[in-house]
Amino acid sequence: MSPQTLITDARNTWCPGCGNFTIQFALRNAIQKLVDEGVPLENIVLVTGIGCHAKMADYLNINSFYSIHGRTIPVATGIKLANPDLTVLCCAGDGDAYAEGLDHLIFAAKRNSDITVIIHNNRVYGLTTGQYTPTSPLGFRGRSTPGGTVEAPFNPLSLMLTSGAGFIARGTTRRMKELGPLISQGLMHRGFAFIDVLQICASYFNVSELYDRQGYTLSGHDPADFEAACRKAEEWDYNTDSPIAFGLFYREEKPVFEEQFAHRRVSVAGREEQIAKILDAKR
Amino acid sequence: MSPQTLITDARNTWCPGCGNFTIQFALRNAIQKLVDEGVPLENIVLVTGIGCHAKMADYLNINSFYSIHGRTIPVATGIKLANPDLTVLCCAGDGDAYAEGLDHLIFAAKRNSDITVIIHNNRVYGLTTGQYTPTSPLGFRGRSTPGGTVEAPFNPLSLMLTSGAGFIARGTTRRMKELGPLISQGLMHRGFAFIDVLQICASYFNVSELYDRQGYTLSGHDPADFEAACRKAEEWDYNTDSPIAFGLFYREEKPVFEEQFAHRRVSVAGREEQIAKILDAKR
Amino acid sequence: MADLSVLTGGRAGDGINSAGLLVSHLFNRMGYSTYMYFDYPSLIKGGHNFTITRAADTPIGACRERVDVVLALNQDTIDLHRDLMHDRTVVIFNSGKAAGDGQGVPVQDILKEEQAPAVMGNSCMIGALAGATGIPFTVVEEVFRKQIPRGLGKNLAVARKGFASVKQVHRVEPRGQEPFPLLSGNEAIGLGLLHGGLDAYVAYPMTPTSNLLHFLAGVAEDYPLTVVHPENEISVILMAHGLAYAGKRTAVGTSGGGFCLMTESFSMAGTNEVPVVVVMGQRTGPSTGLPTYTGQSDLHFMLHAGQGEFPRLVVAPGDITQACTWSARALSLAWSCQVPAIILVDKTLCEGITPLLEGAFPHLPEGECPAAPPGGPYRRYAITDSGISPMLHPPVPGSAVKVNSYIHDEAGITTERGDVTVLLTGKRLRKGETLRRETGVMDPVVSFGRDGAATTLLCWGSTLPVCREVAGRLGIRGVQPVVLSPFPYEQLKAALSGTERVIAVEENALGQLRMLCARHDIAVDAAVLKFDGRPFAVEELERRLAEVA
Amino acid sequence: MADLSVLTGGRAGDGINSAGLLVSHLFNRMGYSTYMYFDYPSLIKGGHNFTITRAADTPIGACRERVDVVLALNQDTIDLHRDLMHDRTVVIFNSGKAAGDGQGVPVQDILKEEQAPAVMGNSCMIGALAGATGIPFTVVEEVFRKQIPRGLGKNLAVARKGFASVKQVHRVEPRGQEPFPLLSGNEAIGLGLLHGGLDAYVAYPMTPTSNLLHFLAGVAEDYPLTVVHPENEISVILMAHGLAYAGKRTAVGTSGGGFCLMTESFSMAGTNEVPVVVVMGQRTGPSTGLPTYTGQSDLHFMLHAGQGEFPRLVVAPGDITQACTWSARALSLAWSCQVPAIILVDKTLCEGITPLLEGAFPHLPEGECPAAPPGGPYRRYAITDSGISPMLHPPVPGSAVKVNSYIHDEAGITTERGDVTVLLTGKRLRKGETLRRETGVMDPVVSFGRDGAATTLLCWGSTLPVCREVAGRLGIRGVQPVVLSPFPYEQLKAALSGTERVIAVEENALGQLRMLCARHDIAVDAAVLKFDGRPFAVEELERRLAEVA
Ligand SMILES: Cc1ncc(C[n+]2csc(CCOP(=O)(O)OP(=O)(O)O)c2C)c(N)n1
Ligand SMILES: Cc1ncc(C[n+]2csc(CCOP(=O)(O)OP(=O)(O)O)c2C)c(N)n1
Ligand code: SF4
Ligand code: SF4
Ligand SMILES: [Mg+2]
Ligand SMILES: [Mg+2]
Repeated sequence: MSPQTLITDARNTWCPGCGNFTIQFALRNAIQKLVDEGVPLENIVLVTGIGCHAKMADYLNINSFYSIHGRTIPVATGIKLANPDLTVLCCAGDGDAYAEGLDHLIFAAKRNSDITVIIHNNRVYGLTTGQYTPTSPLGFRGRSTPGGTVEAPFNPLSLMLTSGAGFIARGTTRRMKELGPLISQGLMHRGFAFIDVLQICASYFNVSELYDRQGYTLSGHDPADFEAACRKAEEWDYNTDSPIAFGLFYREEKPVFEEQFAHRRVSVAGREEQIAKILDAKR
Repeated sequence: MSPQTLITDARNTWCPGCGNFTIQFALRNAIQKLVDEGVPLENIVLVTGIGCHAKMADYLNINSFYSIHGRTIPVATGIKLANPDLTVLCCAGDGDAYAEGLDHLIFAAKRNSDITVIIHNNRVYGLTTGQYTPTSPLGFRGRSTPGGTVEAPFNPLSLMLTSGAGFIARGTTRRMKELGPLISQGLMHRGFAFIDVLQICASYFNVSELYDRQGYTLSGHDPADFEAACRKAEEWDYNTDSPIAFGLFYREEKPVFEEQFAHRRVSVAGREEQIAKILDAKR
Repeated sequence: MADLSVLTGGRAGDGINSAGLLVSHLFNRMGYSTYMYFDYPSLIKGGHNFTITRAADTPIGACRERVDVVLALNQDTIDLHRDLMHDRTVVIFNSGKAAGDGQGVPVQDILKEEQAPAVMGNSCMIGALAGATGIPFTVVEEVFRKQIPRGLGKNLAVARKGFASVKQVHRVEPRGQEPFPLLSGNEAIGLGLLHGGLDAYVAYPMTPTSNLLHFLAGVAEDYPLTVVHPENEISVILMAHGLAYAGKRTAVGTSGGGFCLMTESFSMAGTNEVPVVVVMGQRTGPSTGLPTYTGQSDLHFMLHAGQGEFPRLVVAPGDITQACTWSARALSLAWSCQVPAIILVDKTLCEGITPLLEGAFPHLPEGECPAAPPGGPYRRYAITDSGISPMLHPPVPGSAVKVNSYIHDEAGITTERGDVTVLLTGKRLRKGETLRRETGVMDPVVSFGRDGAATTLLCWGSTLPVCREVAGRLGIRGVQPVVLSPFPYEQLKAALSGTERVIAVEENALGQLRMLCARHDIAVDAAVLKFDGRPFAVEELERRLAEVA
Repeated sequence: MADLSVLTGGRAGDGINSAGLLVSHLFNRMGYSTYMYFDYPSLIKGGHNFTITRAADTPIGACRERVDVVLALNQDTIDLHRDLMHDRTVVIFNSGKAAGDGQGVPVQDILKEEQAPAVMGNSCMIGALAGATGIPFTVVEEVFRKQIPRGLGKNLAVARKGFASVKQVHRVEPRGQEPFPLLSGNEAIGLGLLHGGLDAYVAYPMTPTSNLLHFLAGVAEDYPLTVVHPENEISVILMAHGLAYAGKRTAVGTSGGGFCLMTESFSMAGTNEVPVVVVMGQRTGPSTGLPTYTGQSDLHFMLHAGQGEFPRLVVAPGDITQACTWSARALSLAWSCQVPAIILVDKTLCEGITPLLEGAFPHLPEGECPAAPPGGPYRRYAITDSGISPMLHPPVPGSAVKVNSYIHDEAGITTERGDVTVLLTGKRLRKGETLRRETGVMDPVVSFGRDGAATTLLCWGSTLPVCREVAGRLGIRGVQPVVLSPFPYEQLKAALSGTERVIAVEENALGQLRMLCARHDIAVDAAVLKFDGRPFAVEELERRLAEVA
């Protein structure tokens, strides 16, 4: 299958200059790479929330579950539980995964659910026309906060480190070449993989200049070192003007949630046999 | 008012040996102390979730909002927003605040909402007869996980540190003398105060021995040092058998969420005047 | 007719529920039909708990207003239940913990003699009960051997002394009927779901369905069933969406408050057509209400929960046999019609214990999901006459399986076109009609009592057994719609035809079934409503009916 | 009758909504009644947007099927809307971006001449519209001065050139009527709430009520109003609970999906009696559906959302004047009766723009909350005849204010007693009756059209204006229940008495108002239903009525 057929005929309605195009491109390449390496395309499932980012479900010609706002992750875990052969990934927004449905993100990390979560972190609610999100800088003037927010952002990488995530990376749509391989790595990781993608929103929060000026690619960083990962994650607080690292912050292999369910299935009794056994004990 | 009248006539239905008695005692003393220092008793408001812990609302003869499971914190923020003169505290369960309503906890910390949250962390769902919670140890055999859980707990102190909480402490019902002052400190703190109380559940998770054996009182620790607080919080992961520190882990004063709303109220226009002004602009 | 009620009471935490169940098993082994009601407040230890086990020679499913024997593990049991006693009620009490008229059992002494631990006190009292009611000790032995094999010898020893310590006051004749399996409603639902092909169960604990989670978690210990207890109910139903999308038959369980958190994804199931089944156990509302007491006040909420319009299956079984049957069918119908389904029960049904009758496990038609047309890419939402599209699950080689919460075209791609919206709505309406047809042939309305009687009791859900019994006593009729959505108005009209007077019996304050009937132009002449969290007792319902006669 | 419709179309992101609003203002200043409809898909840039401004000499609130003038900012506007044009429709287009029959305006050239930025292209086109319709340029000046004071000089310069570049084809006569304030439904709701005493507004953005959040956030910039946008809808309604408990009149806003997440706390409001007001904007469902299109398919969900039974206020205003009035009343009633309230609107009403008529701001009775009896501790839930207890907010010196989601006694302490449960249910039922009485005297049912006509249109919510217009044209009657809970069946029966034929007009597939009427034994003879996400146009409704005549 050629990369072209990974794209559906649906009309693309992202704004000109939107970073989502870059994510789409990188993701398509990462999927193509998986397929080239022998993963059947039909074994890949995409779950999306609701927001600009979520249109990915319409645009990629792969299995997809276009869910509701904030609710990609438990669906993805359910899919993986149902069939561990599937490669399951989420495209979620920052409003989606950091506000509406934050708890799911933390629990997926805690469980080490074997899914890959890509956050289209444009630091704004795009589709609802520009309100602040949990990663918008302090003082952000959006349509719900015309006088500026009074809340500082939180740091999603630090949160993920604390929550037990085994793969934590940051990319940006300003560095397309690096993004595809980062997503590939995430998809290959056994266990929960989290990729925060600083995505440009051309219409409501275009900070290309900031990411270009402050961004740099991690090197010499040991992703096996938890403490180093924590310090690296703290370098930029999503608020002030400090260097912003891109790349893999942390990686650790841990027991995978879904696999431990599979292990338990010891009985070979038929369904009705099992029922009869239970009934008999109740007599 | 004597401490005795802080208790209602409601029949107490906690199990014999339950750590909640200790929390009640400590909390009553802390409230009494506030009152002694001049805070009118009627200015104190307690918000509880649903669970054994939540019966505190019935037992303490103070203003209370007996909310639903998992939902203490936004109610408390609402109360504080309505009237910054009130001292607002939450008694929440670990099922309550770490599972059902985790997102609220993180956002209250992020916002620095000026409320005090006491977690009755018995590491089990008490009232629903003993299922695992996010802080139960790996392999916990509860009624929903008879074969043992497959999830390691998360560390609530670390989560709070990452989320921006300005007051983070841990107590235990095994050290009643220390608990009251800890709660007092939390209540006095300007901004969000979080106190994880390792509470004994006599019926479903009695780990008194563990807390007695491994517990120690923090000393020589500088609560102003964020990095030190992080390391101290990581010392015990709520799972394995390592020393468990009690006391104040971290403290920092930051701008308070609710106060920033009060600042904005610049207009003295009457209601109808304001409406007329808006209407006029629309003509 | 033999009809004996035994109240077993003690402190919360003293194992009253288990003791009551053993009492039921005694009568079950003696060949009687039993019903056990469990009354407990929302606390773990220290409050008062009691069970009432009623035994009779016909199937029953409700309590009488008075009990014949009181098995008092503490003083409260004697003091709090005077109103449930009649002149000849026999009180058997632990003389170490209580005092009063009746027969004292020196439980403490017996335990000491046998060097048995305190927890075996209940066994001693059960032995005494057998002695007092003339149940042979061999029956106690059989029951203990099966139900509490651990520590059997000591348990039997203390029971034997309890047995010997009382004088016989009743004479329960053996009926020569094989013992039935005694199940709670929750267990019956669980077995019905398993029979229906359950692959996964996801739930967050909440009374009165927590025990369904516990039961299935136990089953999953040695059977290929995936049971997950995630962080909250939102996660619960979304995991179910994921599991079902990928081909696993999945149910979730909750009560009203938890269901609220599921409504958004329930509506999603209405449009993405992923089959999601919810076991919804009602309790006294609104809000937290009385968590451990019963109610039937969520019917209309269930019929309308979730934004937008979409077909849904709502079934309200009335006893555990129906619970088993209709849980199996609900799962099966959700998959064959690709609709969300609700199995609407309540605390009375979930936690009451009765025998499971023969024929509880229905024959289920093989899923008749239309096949995907060969050639051409797979379209998840292909328009068909029945409204039901071929449902495939990933992986489907060569095809993408796309489901979508937006209005979508046949391939599952988002659209904002008005004409496609109309087409999709039409598809949903036709699916509803298909579901109506399918449930229509499953006896969605049950009739009982005397055919041709002028008065008919109209009930739904767990008031079925008490209505059945009262209808029998009064020689009147009864009708119970088991399926509540799609509303079987034709079958209900037919069942009610010839009746002069229809009296609705409901455990809510508004008469919700009556409201639903009115919408369909089915007249209900009077209603007997109860809403104190406790189920109707037989005589109580009779009296209330007399008031509206 | 003067009646002119102008379609303004262009790319999403090109400011079509603002342009359409300026068009409305032109006609408003000329003394006409206007209605503006805004049609946009769920995307930010690049898709097609359009508005239709209709101007007439009587109040209107719906579109005609055809437009008289097309103001085309791009080629799509000409190509996509052929079906909306009639023989004499005049197309005015930006000749730099589109080509076709009609009058081209050389916008690009004009901008270049005036050295004006591209965003001022719309001003140029609006000038051209004025020129073509015979609206004096002074009116353009007045409107621009008021509505777009920034860059006024340049905007007027390009508008003047646009004005001069076309020939006049219509003649809009000035009517000498003072301009009304032109408001969206969202703004009208916001102002109504402010009039009702709003202290705080909490919301998470969701179409179609996001703009209410934006509007009130703007108001809060220089007025003592607390506006909060928290992490999700669960938090939203719980913050509202906290605010209201502590004495602040609070409203929240959402749409169906967000409301789902609020249902659990909505039920809590039913029992803890904290007044919570929800602005609920419907859109096409189920689930995500068509987020930016309209629908009326959540009525029954609103009537029954939340476990358990409790009185609630549900009002469905039909136009922006009613929206203002009833938003004020809903807030006021929620507080006087201590019930949760829903202001049920939809995309058509929320985002449509019309003049706010006189008398929109109702006189509100002073809160008549019963006083707490002096002496003795305060009891939040004191039992009263009206069912309404004295409501105090902390701090109350000497007393604890205890609210509770469990069944509770008068002091707010949890109880599990059956008799108290019955008492509390009775209190709730009486509160419902009090609410019924209070709404009963507020004209909960509106009649319009020809009195005594044989046929009556029965509508609710935003179909009111189109029904009003069609009833006028056909000489028939119309009836609209504004209050839907407590259902004003007496007033509705009275309003319908003497009618031979009742035809329900609804924008859903099931006929939800009809279902509600059936429950109350009010016959509806036929229904005209529409569910493609687009509101009825005047001629369309006429045609559909003819089909069921
Ligand atoms: C429960 C619910 N609340 C609100 C919305 C409205 N809504 C749709 S998209 C969106 C914000 C999306 O922001 P984000 O997740 O950051 O995605 P982006 O558009 O920026 O890619 C919101 C609030 C919704 N669909 N569902
Ligand atoms: C939405 C919802 N889900 C579930 C429940 C049932 N429930 C009541 S208390 C409780 C667990 C309480 O555990 P925790 O918060 O740890 O409190 P504890 O009893 O241990 O003090 C649960 C699950 C509920 N009341 N509401
Ligand atoms: S609004 Fe922002 S995120 Fe959305 S499509 Fe436009 S540029 Fe992209
Ligand atoms: S169950 Fe545990 S937490 Fe609850 S009252 Fe008993 S001992 Fe305390
Ligand atoms: Mg975003
Ligand atoms: Mg707990």
